Amino acid sequence: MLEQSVVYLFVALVLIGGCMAAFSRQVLYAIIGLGISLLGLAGLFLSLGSPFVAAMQVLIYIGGITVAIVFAMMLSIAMSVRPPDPDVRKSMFAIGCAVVFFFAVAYLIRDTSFPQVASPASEKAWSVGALGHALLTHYNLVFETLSLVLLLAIIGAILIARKEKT
Amino acid sequence: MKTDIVQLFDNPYLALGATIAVIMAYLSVNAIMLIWLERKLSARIQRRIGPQRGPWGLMQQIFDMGKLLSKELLTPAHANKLLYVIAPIMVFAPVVALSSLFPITRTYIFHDFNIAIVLILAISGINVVGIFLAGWGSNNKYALLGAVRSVAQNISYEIPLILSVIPIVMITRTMSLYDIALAQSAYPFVLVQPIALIIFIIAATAETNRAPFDIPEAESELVAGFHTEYSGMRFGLFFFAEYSHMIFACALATVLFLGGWHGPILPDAVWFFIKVYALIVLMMWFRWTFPRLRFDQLMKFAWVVLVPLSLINLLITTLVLKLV
Amino acid sequence: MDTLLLILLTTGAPLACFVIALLFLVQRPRAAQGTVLFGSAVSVISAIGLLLQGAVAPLRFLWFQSGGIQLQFGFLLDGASLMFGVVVALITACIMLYSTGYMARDPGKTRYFALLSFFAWSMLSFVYAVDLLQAFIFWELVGLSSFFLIGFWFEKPEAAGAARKAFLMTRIGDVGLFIGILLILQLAQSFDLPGLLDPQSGLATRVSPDALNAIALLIFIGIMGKSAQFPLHTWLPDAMEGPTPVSALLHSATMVAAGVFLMIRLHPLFMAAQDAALIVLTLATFTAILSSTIAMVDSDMKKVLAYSSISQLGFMLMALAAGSLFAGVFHLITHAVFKALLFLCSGIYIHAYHTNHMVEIGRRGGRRLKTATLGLLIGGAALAGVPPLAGFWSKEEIFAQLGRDGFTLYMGGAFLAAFLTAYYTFRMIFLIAKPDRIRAADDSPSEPLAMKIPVWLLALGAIVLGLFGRNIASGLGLIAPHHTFASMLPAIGVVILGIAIAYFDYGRDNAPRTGFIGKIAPLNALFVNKWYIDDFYRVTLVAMTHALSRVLHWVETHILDNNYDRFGLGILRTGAKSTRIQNGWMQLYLGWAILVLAVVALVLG
Amino acid sequence: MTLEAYLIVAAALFALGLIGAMSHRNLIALLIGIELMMNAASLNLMAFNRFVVADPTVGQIFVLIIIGLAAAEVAIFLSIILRLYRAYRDIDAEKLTELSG
Repeated sequence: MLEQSVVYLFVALVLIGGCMAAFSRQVLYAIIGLGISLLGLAGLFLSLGSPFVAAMQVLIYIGGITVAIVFAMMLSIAMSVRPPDPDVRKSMFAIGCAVVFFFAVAYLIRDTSFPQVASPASEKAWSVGALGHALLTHYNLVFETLSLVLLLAIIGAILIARKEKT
Repeated sequence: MKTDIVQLFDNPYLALGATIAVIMAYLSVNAIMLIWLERKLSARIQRRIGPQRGPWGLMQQIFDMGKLLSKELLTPAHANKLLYVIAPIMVFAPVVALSSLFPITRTYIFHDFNIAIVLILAISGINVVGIFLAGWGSNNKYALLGAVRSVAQNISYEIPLILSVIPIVMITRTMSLYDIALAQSAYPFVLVQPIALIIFIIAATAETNRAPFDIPEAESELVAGFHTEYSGMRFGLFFFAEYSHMIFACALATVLFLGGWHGPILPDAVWFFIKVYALIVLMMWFRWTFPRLRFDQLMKFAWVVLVPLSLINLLITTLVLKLV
Repeated sequence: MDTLLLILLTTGAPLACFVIALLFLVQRPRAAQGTVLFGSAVSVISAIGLLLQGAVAPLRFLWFQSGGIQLQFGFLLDGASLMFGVVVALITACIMLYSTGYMARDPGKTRYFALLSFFAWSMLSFVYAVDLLQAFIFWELVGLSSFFLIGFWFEKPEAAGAARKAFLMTRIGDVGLFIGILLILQLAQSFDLPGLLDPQSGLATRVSPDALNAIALLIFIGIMGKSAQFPLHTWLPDAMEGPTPVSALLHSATMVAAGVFLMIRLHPLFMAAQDAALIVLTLATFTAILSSTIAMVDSDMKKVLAYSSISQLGFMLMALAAGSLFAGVFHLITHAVFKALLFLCSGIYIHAYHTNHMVEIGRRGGRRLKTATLGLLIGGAALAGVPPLAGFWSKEEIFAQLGRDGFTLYMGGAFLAAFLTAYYTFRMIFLIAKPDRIRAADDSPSEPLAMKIPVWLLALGAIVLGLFGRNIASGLGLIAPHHTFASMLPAIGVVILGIAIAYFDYGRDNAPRTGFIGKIAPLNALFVNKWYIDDFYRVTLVAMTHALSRVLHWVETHILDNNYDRFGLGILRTGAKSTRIQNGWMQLYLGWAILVLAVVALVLG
Repeated sequence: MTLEAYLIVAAALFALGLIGAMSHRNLIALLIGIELMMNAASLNLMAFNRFVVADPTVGQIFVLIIIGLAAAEVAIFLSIILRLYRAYRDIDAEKLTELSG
């Protein structure tokens, strides 16, 4: 019961944060909303039985990505600038699209019967060790590719963002 | 054998609440004591006497607390109210949440967690957001500049911090703090990983924004950095947070490098705290000994010295482990 | 030597030369000329080698297979193809050699020789083809290369027009041919020629006579186009616009011969389709007479030769339709030789005097060109059927066949055509070699050696080839019928009569120099105007086409254009409207994409 | 919670991200919307992995890779934002229209 309510709390965090991110005109609030939403998501991951991914979510998304976004915001938006008035038609269109999409997907989910496994995988199989083993054996190529992508991203980001010597 | 205190209770959430209460209490008292210690120590280093109220000046902190609690909580005119209020809590909260993971004794621990190190590294990053919110929410240019610096510094020093922890994980093949401490029954890892310890201490000092890495709150440049506009108990929370972070970092160093509770004759908990406070004294010693770095030197030190050094250390550790 | 290697050399050498010449030697005409000549020589030698080896089993290579139908490429090496292959290769080689003189100063020499080589390749491959579809492909390539060569001087509007006309007329025939081939495919599920023509299990044994007649007639339409039979013959005289060696090639061994050769190939089919054969016979006889009458009155030397070709082709088809494969093949071969000879001689005159007009050539001293005049005499005599030259023997076979099978009426037609042939041939000879007066002003024109050698060779062939009838018959696996002198008498008589009248009209001193036909005005007008066939076409087909195109033009401008304009404007307006969704506003694109996704989800889900 | 409940939450999160990505003019807000959508995908993968797939690691590895790629993507995106800001003094998506003729 209590556990259920904690999960619902996480869901609420996800959705409230998402709403903040989606509807707030202040970029900073949107970032905070993103942080809250991601935190809730980490909680959901925990409830889905993967503390490691949850921790990684917090470490990289909140500790890294959110902070980086905040940093970029500080460098690119003056604090005193008022956000521009929203374009009502645009927002309406966006909300319309999202609502239609949501209900379409909800309809699909309701109509589909997923072939669920009888019992969820055991805790042991979910351990970090198995994960690491899989990453370095079966998914080795993906892992290496990812590291290469990250390297390139770093180099690219530096190249793009550095000041040109004039 | 180890016993999770949490599991001694019928209701785990109640246990969690109780744990948090205990930790909060401990951290509060401890912060007061550390402030006293630091003032005394600095006075000693500077050949002064330091606080005088009460026996050995101990009452000075009680009075200061009273002053902070009774002060009016001012909010700057154009501040962003929500952020301004949330920020100190966000800075303080992660420490509280994570302190329960430390194995203080061989038998009784609050909670053993198989990926504790990842969790600690992950959640301790959140306080950066708090600092930033404080700086932005104050609507003050000194605060904002301090926050920007703080964020940059924290991001940069987090990398060598993580890299210096990884060798320990590689040696012990576990991420549970209890198991790591247990693995050091023969000798503490400082003997095999001295460079990692040094990097860890430096990075941790920077993470806690303490001198000589206290650029974000450099008095001479930025008044007081991100908490310039804070007063009363909100300011006090930042203060608490700083000392809590110190304890937290030193406890982590103790578990990872100094063998945790291991030690002859004395009980486990005593050994643990002796090591933690020794490290805290070391960090205080730094503060009053080394001059403050310039900001660009600070960043350069992280990226040019610490990161490569920790990478080399990691590489050597890998090679040695592979060969042995 | 290996048969496969030989056949590959025979057909492949011209193709290789064509490719080499066009790819590498455009700037070096002499090298191109040499390469092509060499290729031609290789082709001749290997073709002769093949002939000496004798008939062998067909070589087949699977091209692809679809369902039960196999499409093959390969070589059918029986008597007809072996002998005619040698003729084609030899005559092509002669004409190439001749062209080195005739086209010596032409700027497009490389193109010319390359195309000649290409022509040789397509004709040879057609001759040796084992598969009906393969034959059709090369049949079309023969048409294509003659289109190129007739229009070789494409900067001349007449040449370009003639090329177009030739291409379109033959294409009309090819439609019929193609439909016939498809019918064969549908009925026999096979394109394999030996299989189709097999006397035990071939097409003829399996299909109803009506279908067989239909197929034969459809194929004959193709032959009609290719071999210039009435009513599709009008392209051939126009095709004289090409260089004269090309005309020689076209009329002797390649283009028009392809039609006859197809009939030779499918001879059993035509023999099984009696009604169709009768129609062929009728049309061929009519063509032979028709074209001979036109040749009687035309003054253009090449046109006379062209009409004579049409009539001789008619003779061949008559022979084949009447049932004698041997007579057809024999006349095809002899005709190839003496017609090439005649054209080459005419080419020498044209080369020297730059005119096609026979009276003009004669008056400018054409007979001083010894080789040409001698060749003209021999070739003309062979064409007319003067014994014992080649043409006499092969025509005699035709007469004999017609007489044997009791086609009396057709035999009468054949004799009439033979009489006319002798008449117009010697009219031509007399006009050139015995002019009423000679303008002495011209310099003595030269005859290049390269042009003389082929003439000698072919003249030799025209003289002796008639004596090899038995060998040709045995090459085909037949026995040449025996002829008594008495049976030859009518043919000889007809020829002598023709020559005599020609002498009376043109040859003797103080001859009137107008044909006897000139006295019968309506006939003369009919012949001079080529039986009004071109005019008929102009009045009917062309005028109808023009009228139709005027109607269509009106429909186009008044009905279609307006609506197209409206349609176009509508699209423009739609575009202008729809640019709003293409406004660079990425978020809108995202929205539409998601909406579409949602719709897809709803529809599929 | 059932699998369907998780999926619905993910769909809702995705829809919110969509609104964020579509209605904002600020590039950073746009990026936030995109991040939300990616996380919705992560949640889907985790949920499916827990309830549907027999192999327990694959979904987690998926999510880890998504996180890694998101980090790379954010790095590039932010550097572009900084560059744009230096060049135009603005990061309003509707004002960066130099290419639209």
